[in-house]
Amino acid sequence: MPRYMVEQAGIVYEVEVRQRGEHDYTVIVDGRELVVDACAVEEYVCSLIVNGVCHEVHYSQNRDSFSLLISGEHYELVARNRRSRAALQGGAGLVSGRQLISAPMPGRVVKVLVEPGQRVEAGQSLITLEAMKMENELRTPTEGTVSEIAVGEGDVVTTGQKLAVVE
Amino acid sequence: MPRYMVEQAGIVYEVEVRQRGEHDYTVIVDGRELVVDACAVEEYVCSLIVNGVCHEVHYSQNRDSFSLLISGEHYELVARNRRSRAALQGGAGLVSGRQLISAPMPGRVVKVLVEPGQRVEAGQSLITLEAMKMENELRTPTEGTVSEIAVGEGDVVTTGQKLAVVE
Amino acid sequence: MFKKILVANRGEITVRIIRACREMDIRTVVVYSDADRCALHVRYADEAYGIGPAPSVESYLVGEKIMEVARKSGADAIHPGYGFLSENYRFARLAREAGLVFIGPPAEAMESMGDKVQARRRMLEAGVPLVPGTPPLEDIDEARRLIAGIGYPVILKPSAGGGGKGMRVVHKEEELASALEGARSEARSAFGDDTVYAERYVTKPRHVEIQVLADNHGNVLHLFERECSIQRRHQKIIEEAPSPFITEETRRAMGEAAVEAAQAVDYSGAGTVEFLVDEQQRFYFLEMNTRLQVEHAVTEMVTGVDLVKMQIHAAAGEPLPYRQEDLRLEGAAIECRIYAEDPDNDFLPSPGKIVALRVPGGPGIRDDIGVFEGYEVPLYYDPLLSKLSAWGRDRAEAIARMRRALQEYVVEGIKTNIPFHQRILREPAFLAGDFDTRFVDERFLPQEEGRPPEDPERAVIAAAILAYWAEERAALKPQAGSDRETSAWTRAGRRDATRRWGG
Amino acid sequence: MFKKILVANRGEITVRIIRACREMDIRTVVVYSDADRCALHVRYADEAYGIGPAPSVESYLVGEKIMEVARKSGADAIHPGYGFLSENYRFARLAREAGLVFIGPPAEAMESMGDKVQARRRMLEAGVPLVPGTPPLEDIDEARRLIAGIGYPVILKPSAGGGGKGMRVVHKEEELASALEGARSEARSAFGDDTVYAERYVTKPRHVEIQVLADNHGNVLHLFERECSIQRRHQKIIEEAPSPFITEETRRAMGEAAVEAAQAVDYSGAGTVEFLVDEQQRFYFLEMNTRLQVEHAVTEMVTGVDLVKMQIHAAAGEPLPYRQEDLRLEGAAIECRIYAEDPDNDFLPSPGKIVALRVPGGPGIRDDIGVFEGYEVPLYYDPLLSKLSAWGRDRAEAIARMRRALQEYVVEGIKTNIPFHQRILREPAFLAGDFDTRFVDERFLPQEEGRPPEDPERAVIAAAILAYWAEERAALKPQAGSDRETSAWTRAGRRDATRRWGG
Repeated sequence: MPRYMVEQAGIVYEVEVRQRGEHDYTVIVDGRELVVDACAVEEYVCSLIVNGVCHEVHYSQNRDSFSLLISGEHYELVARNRRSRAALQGGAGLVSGRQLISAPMPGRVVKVLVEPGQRVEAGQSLITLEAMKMENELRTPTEGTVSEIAVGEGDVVTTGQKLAVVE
Repeated sequence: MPRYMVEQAGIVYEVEVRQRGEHDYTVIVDGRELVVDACAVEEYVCSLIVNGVCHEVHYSQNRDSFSLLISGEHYELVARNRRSRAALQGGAGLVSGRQLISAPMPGRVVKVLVEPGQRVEAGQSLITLEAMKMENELRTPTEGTVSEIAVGEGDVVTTGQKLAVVE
Repeated sequence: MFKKILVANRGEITVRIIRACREMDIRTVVVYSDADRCALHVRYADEAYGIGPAPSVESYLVGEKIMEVARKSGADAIHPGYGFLSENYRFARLAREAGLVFIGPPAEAMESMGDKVQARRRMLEAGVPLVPGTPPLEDIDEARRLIAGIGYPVILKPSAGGGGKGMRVVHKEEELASALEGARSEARSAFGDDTVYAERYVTKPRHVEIQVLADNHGNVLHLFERECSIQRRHQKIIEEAPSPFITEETRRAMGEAAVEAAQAVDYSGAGTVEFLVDEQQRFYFLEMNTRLQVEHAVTEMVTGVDLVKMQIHAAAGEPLPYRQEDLRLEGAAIECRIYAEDPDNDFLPSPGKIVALRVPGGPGIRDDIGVFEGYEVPLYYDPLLSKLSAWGRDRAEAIARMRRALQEYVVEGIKTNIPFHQRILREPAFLAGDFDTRFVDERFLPQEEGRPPEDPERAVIAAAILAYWAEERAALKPQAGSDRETSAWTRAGRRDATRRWGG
Repeated sequence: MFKKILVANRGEITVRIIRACREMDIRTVVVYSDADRCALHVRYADEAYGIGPAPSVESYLVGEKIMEVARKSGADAIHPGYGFLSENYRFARLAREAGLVFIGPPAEAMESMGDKVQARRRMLEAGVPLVPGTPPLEDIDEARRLIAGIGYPVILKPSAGGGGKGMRVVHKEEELASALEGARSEARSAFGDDTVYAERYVTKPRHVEIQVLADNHGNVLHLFERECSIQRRHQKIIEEAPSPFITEETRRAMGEAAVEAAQAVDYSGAGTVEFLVDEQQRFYFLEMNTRLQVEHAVTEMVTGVDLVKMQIHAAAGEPLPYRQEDLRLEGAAIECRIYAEDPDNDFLPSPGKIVALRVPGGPGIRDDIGVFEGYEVPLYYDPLLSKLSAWGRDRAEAIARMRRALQEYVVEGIKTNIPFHQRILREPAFLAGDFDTRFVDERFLPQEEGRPPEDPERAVIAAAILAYWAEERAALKPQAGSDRETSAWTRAGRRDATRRWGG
């Protein structure tokens, strides 16, 4: 029986999933048994019927991490098979003292406001990124020294691309 | 330069396609040169700009045969590279004396009205097929003898599936 | 007000009713057959329960299964939609006996109007006009006298008959004697009975219907008419409000007659009284539909009244919030029924998977759809995919909007009758309002046959380009020749991405 | 009437204008940048021409390139939409000098209203109310006297200043002396100039604007107001008509003031006069937008007037087809702007590919979209994807419809502000009409922060099921682990197909 540790907003739930039929499941959440009918109706959309109640779930998935949108509510969860729950408890955490500043969205680098080797304060702007007529200042969450600037002015970057490192 | 023989409603056009850029083409239809910008915007939809005039083309394709819908007009065409135009001129034609009756749509066989070996007249109903609350009688276009009935009552069939043969 | 309504239906009408409930903060329960687990109505509902196999006779038509879901879910009312059990008075009774509110008229009204003979009798008593007819005609002299009271033209019909056999249209008295003789002899040989009667022959008949709304307190309103004469094989395909044909005087008289019809059977909720209207604007009762109508949206658009909400309010025992004088006809509305059928191939049904879908929008457009992209249209049910409606300040604007909305509508993977609607909406006789119920079958379709498509050159260019892409694709990936997924689109998309990010 | 109109814009507003033209049987020409070849406006137009690189300054903002397309295509008029060149009077002049009709007001009216100082002067002359103010205050006695003429509260502002520095709100006369002293000293140290003046302080300001419509024959109408106080960082996000706040008397007075404003600059076409309204229903001119407004749809829904068609008719020299008394406010309408931005992450823009799209429909819903499924939202332009509008017989019904339409709206692949709209539309203060322009930033967003999402259990179940599917998939096809195309959906679809055809 597949068992999952599901974390949402700091709370960990133990969930067992038993497939009964094509769409039919029994799902046990922290010991409570639910009748679930789950059906993948579109790419990135699944329809759940939990004890008769319908939920349309919009999701994106990145390995164990799920980003869900249900009736306008946004949820971020991590779901792992029990076998790998040690990893969940270990946590990802931040490598203290080293901050990777990456692009939160695709855009164009309008300005690079600091230089490698420069000392920066927490909250100081490092780079101005423009997308869709808006300029967005990207800041360092911690103080430190800029150890790397990975982009130049005018560069077009994609989501998640490394922009700078502060140590 | 790719040249095509395109047939539409019995008329054959000679068409040359020269790609100039990513979306840019020169298309020569029976000697007349046109500036064409062609862009595949969605699956089964392409956007053409011919000498500045926009056309949204909805298409389905089966080898050399194209079924197009443009501004509510329906077109059936065959387009072949000149190398294989002999085949076009040969024509598919009907194997005279042998009629394959196939399903024009998915549905359920409600009634089989004839038996193998039975003599039928042109226009006589062979099979009643039901789909979406409508019963549709499938008829033989020519007279002859039923040489085969490939389905039984209650069968669910898909488009193009063989139902019967009249010889 | 109700807390939870069970909608005993599927498809676009179930979505429509869920929308009304949601706007009223009422929870919805739906039922689904095995073919409908992923259907839109299940996704939109608050609760959903399976009721068995795909064929309706084993699921949507089984009253007991639906009552079981009502009990299980704790619903306090049932909305039947249209079709399925909506005009089944036994089901209405079953629901009421179980302590549920059936959102519809009293079972007695449904029964009266469901039986055509009883309905005619009730209407006659209530003074609602019926097509004038005679008793059986004994001899030519009596026939002359009786028919003079009706007026020519008349149609002679065998009492025992059906299917058009033995019928004769008589345009003037001089033709009567020979027509009567012919009708008699044909009736005798066809049915073994030569009894014949006459009915006024309605030339160029229009199908015009009146929407009525009644509460449980004796109030009955009409919400004007809908013109439904654009039909193919007796199936309505385009409806409008108001009718481009009837006068203000006829409108008022028909409205009053419809209210009388509803009152005669102690009606409650929404209903439709259907009439035939002749060239002289005389109108005759056809039948009353004791349920919501497919084409209710056009009435909603010209009156601003939400008919489904009104049904629910009336069923909950609330008095109607309007008086007749509060209701006004604003502008004009038109509806096109979008069917999964192939207009270029004798309107054969076209179930299958919708691989691309884009619905029109913008000013004055309303779309009531029951499907979505990626949905497989099942072959078990009605082929109605969606109802597209357009409103305009006048009929010309409503039609212009409908025309451009149809042009925007994209349904790929199955055939639809959208091109057919586009052609009707360009037809001069339609635009002039010059049509009757036989227009499509007798005037429009015959003239369409064999019409060559306009502007073949654009199609020739498109086919050549598509053939070129197919060759290019085959040259690039020889192993993926038959794979539709590796389409030119994917390829072009990838190229675009490269170029965009590179530049 | 024009034969061919060039729409010098992109996105949803270009689609909107094409729709109006198509309904009027006018051909449309559009322009597109390299990023927009496959955009919806190009697909909907009759003709399209490329005008260069993606950045607007190299394409949509280059008047000469657009004039070149107008010449080449033989267009006889230009519609500028909104944004880009729509308020550029030099472009309007350029077009007119080339013999084209610019669909907008005279260049002189655009110039007058574009210059804020000139605009205030013209409005003062025309008797349109402005926020009352004083000349520079010499001393405390003069200040007392001048401010008594305005009424408290007032705000003291440094003449040289900006950015909030040196400003002081004064609620009653007793506070004046010390506030004036403080403002002076702060102004002196900030700007080296201690000149200070006073202006009436608008408490709880509402942004309410009046739609006007004028022809070339001196007729000016107003089409009532739009309430636009729901703003985030001075950007409107939700608009309504009518305003739930102003009285019938204020409505009439504002309408008249707006007509006077338009007359003062010899206005023609559609325009909007923006006002601030205070708690006492006093209103003050802010500015006039000499173009179509993003939120024009709500006015169209409550009046039935197609504003884009009216612009075109007026530009063609036709007189307005309505008199003021022909126009009535029917029901209520609300619009939500759907942006590609992430409300759960500080509203960061979210360009990218739309992998799934389903727009809402049904009664009272209008969607004006500029994108389609499979479209890659480019990062070069405004993040406005669509405008969703709802009409109801009253405000409560319009809001209820909007709420259920937002619930139906599906945009996958990029983030949108749809959930944000859903939360605002559940907020009691919004429902009660109790808000001002600072509502979102100062009351709503702070209270939203850190709010835990409701009903986490459903999410936990969903995540477990999705994790289970991912494992199953990986077990079935170990090589396709990272391939999003081989989704559970495809798999489920295949299974369904098998079962359906097998049964």
